[in-house]
Amino acid sequence: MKIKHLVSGIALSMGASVLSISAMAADTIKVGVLHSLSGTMAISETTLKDTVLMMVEEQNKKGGLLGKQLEAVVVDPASNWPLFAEKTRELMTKDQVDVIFGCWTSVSRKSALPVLEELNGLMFYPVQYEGEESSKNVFYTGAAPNQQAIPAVDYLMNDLGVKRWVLAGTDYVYPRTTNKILEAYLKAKGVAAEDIMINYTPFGHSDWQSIVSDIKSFGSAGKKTAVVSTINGDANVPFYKELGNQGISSEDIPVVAFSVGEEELSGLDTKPLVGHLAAWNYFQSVESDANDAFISQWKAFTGNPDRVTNDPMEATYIGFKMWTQAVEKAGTTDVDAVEQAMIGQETENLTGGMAYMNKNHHLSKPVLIGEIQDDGQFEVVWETEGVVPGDAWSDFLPGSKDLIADWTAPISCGNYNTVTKTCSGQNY
Amino acid sequence: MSILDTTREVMRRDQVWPFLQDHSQDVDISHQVLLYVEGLNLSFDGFKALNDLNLYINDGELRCLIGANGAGKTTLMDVITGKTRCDSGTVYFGQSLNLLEKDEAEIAQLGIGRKFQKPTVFEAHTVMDNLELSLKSNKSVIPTLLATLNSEEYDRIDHVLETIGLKAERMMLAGSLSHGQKQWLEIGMLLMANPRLLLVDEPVAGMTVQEGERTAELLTSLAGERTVVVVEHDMEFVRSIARTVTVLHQGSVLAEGTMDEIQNNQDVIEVYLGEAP
Amino acid sequence: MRYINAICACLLGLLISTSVLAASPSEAQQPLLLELTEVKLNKALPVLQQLETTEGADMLALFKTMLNGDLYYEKETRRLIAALKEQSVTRYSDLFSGEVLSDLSKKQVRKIKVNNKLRGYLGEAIARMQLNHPDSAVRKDAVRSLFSDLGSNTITLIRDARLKEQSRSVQEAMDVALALYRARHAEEATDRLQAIKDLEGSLEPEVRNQLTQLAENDPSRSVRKAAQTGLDKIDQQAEMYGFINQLFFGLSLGSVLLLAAIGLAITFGVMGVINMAHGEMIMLGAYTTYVVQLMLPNMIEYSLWIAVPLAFMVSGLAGILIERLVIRHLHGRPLETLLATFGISLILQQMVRTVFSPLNRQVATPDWMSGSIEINPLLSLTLNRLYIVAFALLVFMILLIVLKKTSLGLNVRAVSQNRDMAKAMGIRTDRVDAMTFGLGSGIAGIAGVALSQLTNVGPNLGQAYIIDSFMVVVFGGVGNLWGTLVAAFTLGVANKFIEPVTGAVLASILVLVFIILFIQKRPKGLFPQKGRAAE
Amino acid sequence: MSSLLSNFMSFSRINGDSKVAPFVVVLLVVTALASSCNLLMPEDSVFYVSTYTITLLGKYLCYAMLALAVDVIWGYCGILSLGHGAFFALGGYAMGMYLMRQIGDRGVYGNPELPDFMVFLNWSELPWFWQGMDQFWVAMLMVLLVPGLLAYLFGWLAFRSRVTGVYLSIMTQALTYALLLSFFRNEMGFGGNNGLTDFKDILGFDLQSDNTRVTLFIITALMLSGLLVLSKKIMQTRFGKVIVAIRDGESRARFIGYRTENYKVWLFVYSAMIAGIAGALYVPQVGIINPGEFSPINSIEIVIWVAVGGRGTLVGAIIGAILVNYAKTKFTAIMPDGWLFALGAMFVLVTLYLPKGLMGLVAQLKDRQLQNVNNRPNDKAEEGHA
Repeated sequence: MKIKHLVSGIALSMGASVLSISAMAADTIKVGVLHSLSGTMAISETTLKDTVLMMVEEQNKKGGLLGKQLEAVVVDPASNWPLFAEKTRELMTKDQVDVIFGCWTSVSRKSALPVLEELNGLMFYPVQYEGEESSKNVFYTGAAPNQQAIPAVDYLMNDLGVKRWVLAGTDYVYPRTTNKILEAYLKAKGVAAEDIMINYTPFGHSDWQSIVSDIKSFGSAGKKTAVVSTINGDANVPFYKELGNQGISSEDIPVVAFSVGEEELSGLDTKPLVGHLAAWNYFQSVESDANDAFISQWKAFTGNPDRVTNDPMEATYIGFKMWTQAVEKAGTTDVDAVEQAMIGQETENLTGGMAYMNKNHHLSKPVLIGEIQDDGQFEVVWETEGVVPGDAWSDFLPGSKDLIADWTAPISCGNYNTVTKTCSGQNY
Repeated sequence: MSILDTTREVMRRDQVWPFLQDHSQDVDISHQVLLYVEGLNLSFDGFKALNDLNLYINDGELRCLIGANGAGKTTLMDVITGKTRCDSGTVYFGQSLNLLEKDEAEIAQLGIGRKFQKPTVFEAHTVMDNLELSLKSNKSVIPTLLATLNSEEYDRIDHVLETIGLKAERMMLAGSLSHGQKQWLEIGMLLMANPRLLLVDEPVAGMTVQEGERTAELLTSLAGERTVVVVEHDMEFVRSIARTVTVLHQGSVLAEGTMDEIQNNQDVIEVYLGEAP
Repeated sequence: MRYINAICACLLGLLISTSVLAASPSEAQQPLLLELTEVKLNKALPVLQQLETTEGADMLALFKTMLNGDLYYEKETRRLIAALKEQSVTRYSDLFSGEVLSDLSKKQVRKIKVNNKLRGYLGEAIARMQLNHPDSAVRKDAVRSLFSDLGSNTITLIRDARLKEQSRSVQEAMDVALALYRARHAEEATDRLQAIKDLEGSLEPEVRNQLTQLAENDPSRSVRKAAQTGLDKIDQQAEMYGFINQLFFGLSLGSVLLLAAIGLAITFGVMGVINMAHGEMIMLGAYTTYVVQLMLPNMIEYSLWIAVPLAFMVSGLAGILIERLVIRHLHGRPLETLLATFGISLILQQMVRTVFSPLNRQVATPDWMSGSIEINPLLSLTLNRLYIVAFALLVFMILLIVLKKTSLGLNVRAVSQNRDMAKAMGIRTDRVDAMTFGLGSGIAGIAGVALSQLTNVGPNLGQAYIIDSFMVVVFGGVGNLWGTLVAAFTLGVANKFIEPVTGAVLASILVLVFIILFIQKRPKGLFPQKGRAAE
Repeated sequence: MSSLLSNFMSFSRINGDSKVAPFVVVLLVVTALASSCNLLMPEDSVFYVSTYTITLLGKYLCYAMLALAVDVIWGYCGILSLGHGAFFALGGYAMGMYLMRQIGDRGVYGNPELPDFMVFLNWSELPWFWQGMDQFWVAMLMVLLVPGLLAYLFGWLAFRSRVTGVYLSIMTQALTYALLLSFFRNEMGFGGNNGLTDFKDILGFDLQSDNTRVTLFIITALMLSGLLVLSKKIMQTRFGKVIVAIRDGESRARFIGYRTENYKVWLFVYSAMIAGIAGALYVPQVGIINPGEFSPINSIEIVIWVAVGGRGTLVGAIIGAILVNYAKTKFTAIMPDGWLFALGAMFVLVTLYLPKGLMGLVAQLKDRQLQNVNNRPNDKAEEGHA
């Protein structure tokens, strides 16, 4: 009977595929790449995949790691969150990779996390995020809120004398959390409640007329006003266009964004954006030898002189460098050894200075504020003195102000409650 | 009235409380009239399909409706069977049952069966199943889910198969029947529900002469214990079966009577036979 | 400050000529100018202030160039250079002599950077210098842009200018400025009262703020009262204009919906074909605009007009192709058509991704479409929205005419009403179908051109609009263009009036739910087709 | 296991030549083999089936169940629902909420009452619709009730006012789209875009242990077989015949006296519940549920699984779901961008050239053979359902 053939056929072929994998030998160090190459997130994530491949290639040119060649294993979770968990498992069990570089959105990370902790994997997460997490198996090389949002607010407050605040964001966890933190922070700084306006919009929101006009009237109350934007990817272009059209220039109401980088700018008409701000740990325009080398290497690798670099790429770069150093220090790719070796690693930022890996698996990095120029690049107008240590648990959220992450003995816990002296919910 | 009396009233043993009575009222035909159609009006944006139409069908008669296209024959049937709602007018089944406030299913369950212009049978089902589905039975969901054919229903099906002469094809898919056979099957489905009133729309369309004759026989045999209303263009066929003929024209009754009366009726000759002798 | 941008925009052309007029650098300013080239960004402000005080209006050209970010200097000679960007090429010319320096390359020059602080200052300074500008409009804007910070020296400037001023409107603006100043600084309560009286009728936000301050914390009761009454007047007006504004937003959203849906109203409404690839037809139109701008970088101003017919053709042809290859084979099987066209939409999206990267593409807005016209300080309508409303209605009318008057329209209606009859009449129905589908898709393409001005041009552009457009068509009643029109505007306005109350997310949800319920009540939409045709 | 098998054997005897019985047997055998190979075989053995494969298979089976749900209403009643993902997701959320509550104070904030996402959006107490979800039976009830009720409401409104065909499809799409938007909202209290994740255990069994996974997988397989058989049975009753009758001639069915809307509503509810169950089994196996599941695209994809397998043949839907998803897994691994092309092409080609899907093909081929042998008693009756 046909069906029987079909089914058994499937069963067999699956069996086969399993075998073929488990037969692989481990004479190379496998580097898993878990970035969406299709679907909505492909826009941002393919860049990071290429970055990792570039780093791997470079490392191999240098003779690999521990005398072995690195081998990148690329999978495509297709911007489908459950697939991130599945593909993580595939990388860990079928391909048996020694480390994973991947994820962009928080939800994808949260989807992959349980699998990582179950199989005790190692992942480097290179994107700025809302914090409130520290896993034994993840290193967060992107910015935590206190490495992006809070310095940005400080800059606006102190240098531009902003008195009134619009916190505009897309309605998902990163903006929600960031805005909660900022709200608490601003209030702590003595900003009155009526001087804070919070607004959330759906993903890919394209009709900004009313919101922008609200912002406009909110901003015409005589006090200097600024917009802190956690608006996500696609919604930005219409937002800035509307700002321009309603005659709001960067001198009147500057907008500081946390998710608009060189890559995003390359996709839009910068005319209405000039003078608006972004806060990152890295800008392509920063002049340093390391950066120039990186940029030229990138352009060479992609074979496209117009390709830009951005902050998550630097985060990937730092993460990769640190991982190689840690592996060399530990002399093995064993996760636990590498995890311990990672802590305290130092490597050069592309923007100069050293990045330092803290006990909470977050980096210490400098924070830069840039003004958007008409060529789609950023002009650094302010930067922190020295580096800012990433804070896994915000001090401005009631839920997490008592929590710290410390992965060194004796605590070695991702969410250690300093009051109750307890450590809850670890998946290992 | 005192409470005591009320309670007594309620408690009377020779009465059933209204909510206990079964509401499947029978058709009250005390005046021999089965179907009252009065002052029916219906217009599709501008075009008047039915224009103050009055029609009375006696119980057990066989009535033919004739009329040019757009005279409103089919529309009338649609209204009676609840397919389309009319703008104004009344349609009563017997003395008491107002059809206008019922939907197709209810009307069908009251015992009004309809056969469409072009045969509509369930092509994906066997002849058998087609008949089974149209059995007169409780048609609500749960009973249908649990329903099984009992012997006497089985006999009934056999009997109908006999009548419509599809005994041999009982296991064939209705879709694979010939056009004529489909017409027959559809009539058969009507019979299964054993209705009081059959509305038959162009039964012999696309039939061979023999088939036509058999249909004629069948319909005439049905008349009597059932009431049959036939819409037909084929004058020969009409002549062969008709006792009373009603001529519709532009949505209202033009003339009514025996075939001969009709043929000698002046305005009929003008508007209908005149056009298509 | 916003007016400044406008000024600069319109003066970009004048730039060179004015700079020619500019006096060649005097001994006094030489060291300052030199310093300007060396000083760090956050130290530049004092230098500029000094320049303004010493040189005054002579610095106009310099400031404007700097504000536009066109101010450079030659690395070795350190002389100041104005850059004139023409789409691709950049020409340099000496800021003062105005001579064109063709031999200079990007390597030899460096930009003098500006940041918001400087832009702000430059704006005011330019405004101060332009109080005596020949063009009255410029003068007015200059005055208004100074409202926000009326320093004593600014006021003296305005006062002097006021004496010479001829134009009525500019005089009013200046009076407001002076009154504002008095209301803020006058010692005598009577003077402040007078000032408040003078301010009456002005809707400037600064006036409102000033009045609020007075109403809250002015020593004299009478002043507080007067301010309060003035304030109330403004608020009343504000309310009214706010309403008008919202209505406009609603209409513009409606027009977008209309554009997106109208093509569908034909393919779905007239032909009964569910074209899930409709959104991608819009996307194709948008990408056509992008390509046009890519091909003709120097004609951004006209690019849209070129794009419209092209987009129509591109999407139209795509539509005809789809009809020929797929849809006609699925005739009378609407659900299958739905699936097939959905497949096509996937393919088209992926195609775009591979041809022009998955990144959004940049489509520039021509100047005549950016900015807004200001009816009064409280009410200003954005130009691009205005144009799009007009455009949508235009397209709608044309379509109506095509369907009512042309032979194609006649055939289309015939086929849509009774296919077999039309066949019998000798109408080549398959050809008509192809044309109809082409028409519908073509119009979707045109919509794409318009949308490229509002939102991202990316592979997901279509997806964002497909469901909305279906909602509009179904809500309006299939096969009824007027229904589509009404539906589009109703939904648009409704959405915009719910939004302030519930927030954007909930608003869109509510609208959806409303439609779902509405369709249960009226399965055939607002304007259903009646009669046998509908069966 | 064996007893079960024999049960189904005996069933197959009752069920005559239906395609269902042999399929169920094959399905259960494969399940049994896979799971025992996972549990009994040592890691390095050639026959070892990795947990990855088990979860993958489990996922496929959930999808298959979903496809079954769609086939029941589309294949047999002609109702094309483009919103079945919604019922799937709702069932999933119900299960997710239970699993969330199971975490208890092992969340990162160690809050015994509130799930983590509520803590950092600093909610004070549990919203009413989360109450009682820590009881397994309540959750399971919700898995059935929530999709069922939604389906009933929607169906009751839609079918009573005779919204049919394309309109209905578009409305269902609007429905799932509206749900998508609302579940994205954090105020809804379902974790917004992140959804529910980081589950620990179910009924006290550690979700990460192989045993639990295999058990879940087996349960899914049994559930699928059960529902498959049940649906087949239902379709053989007179109710089923009425359903098909409605598909082929709704007005006819009305004129015979059937309240077609009621039939449609109840079938819709049944189908929605199957979808809900599928979702509930899906969540613990993939370990996350988030609003993405509501996206209209997903729902349309389900339809194509059914179309590929062959609608109106329950088995076909299941096979279609498994094949397409297997292809997807393989394809995306080889050439990510190619997948959408392939999927799109599949949509077009199947609708154009394979209207009856694979099962249609199989049936045709079988007919050929039978014609040669030229005896075909019951085959036609079978066609009746195809």
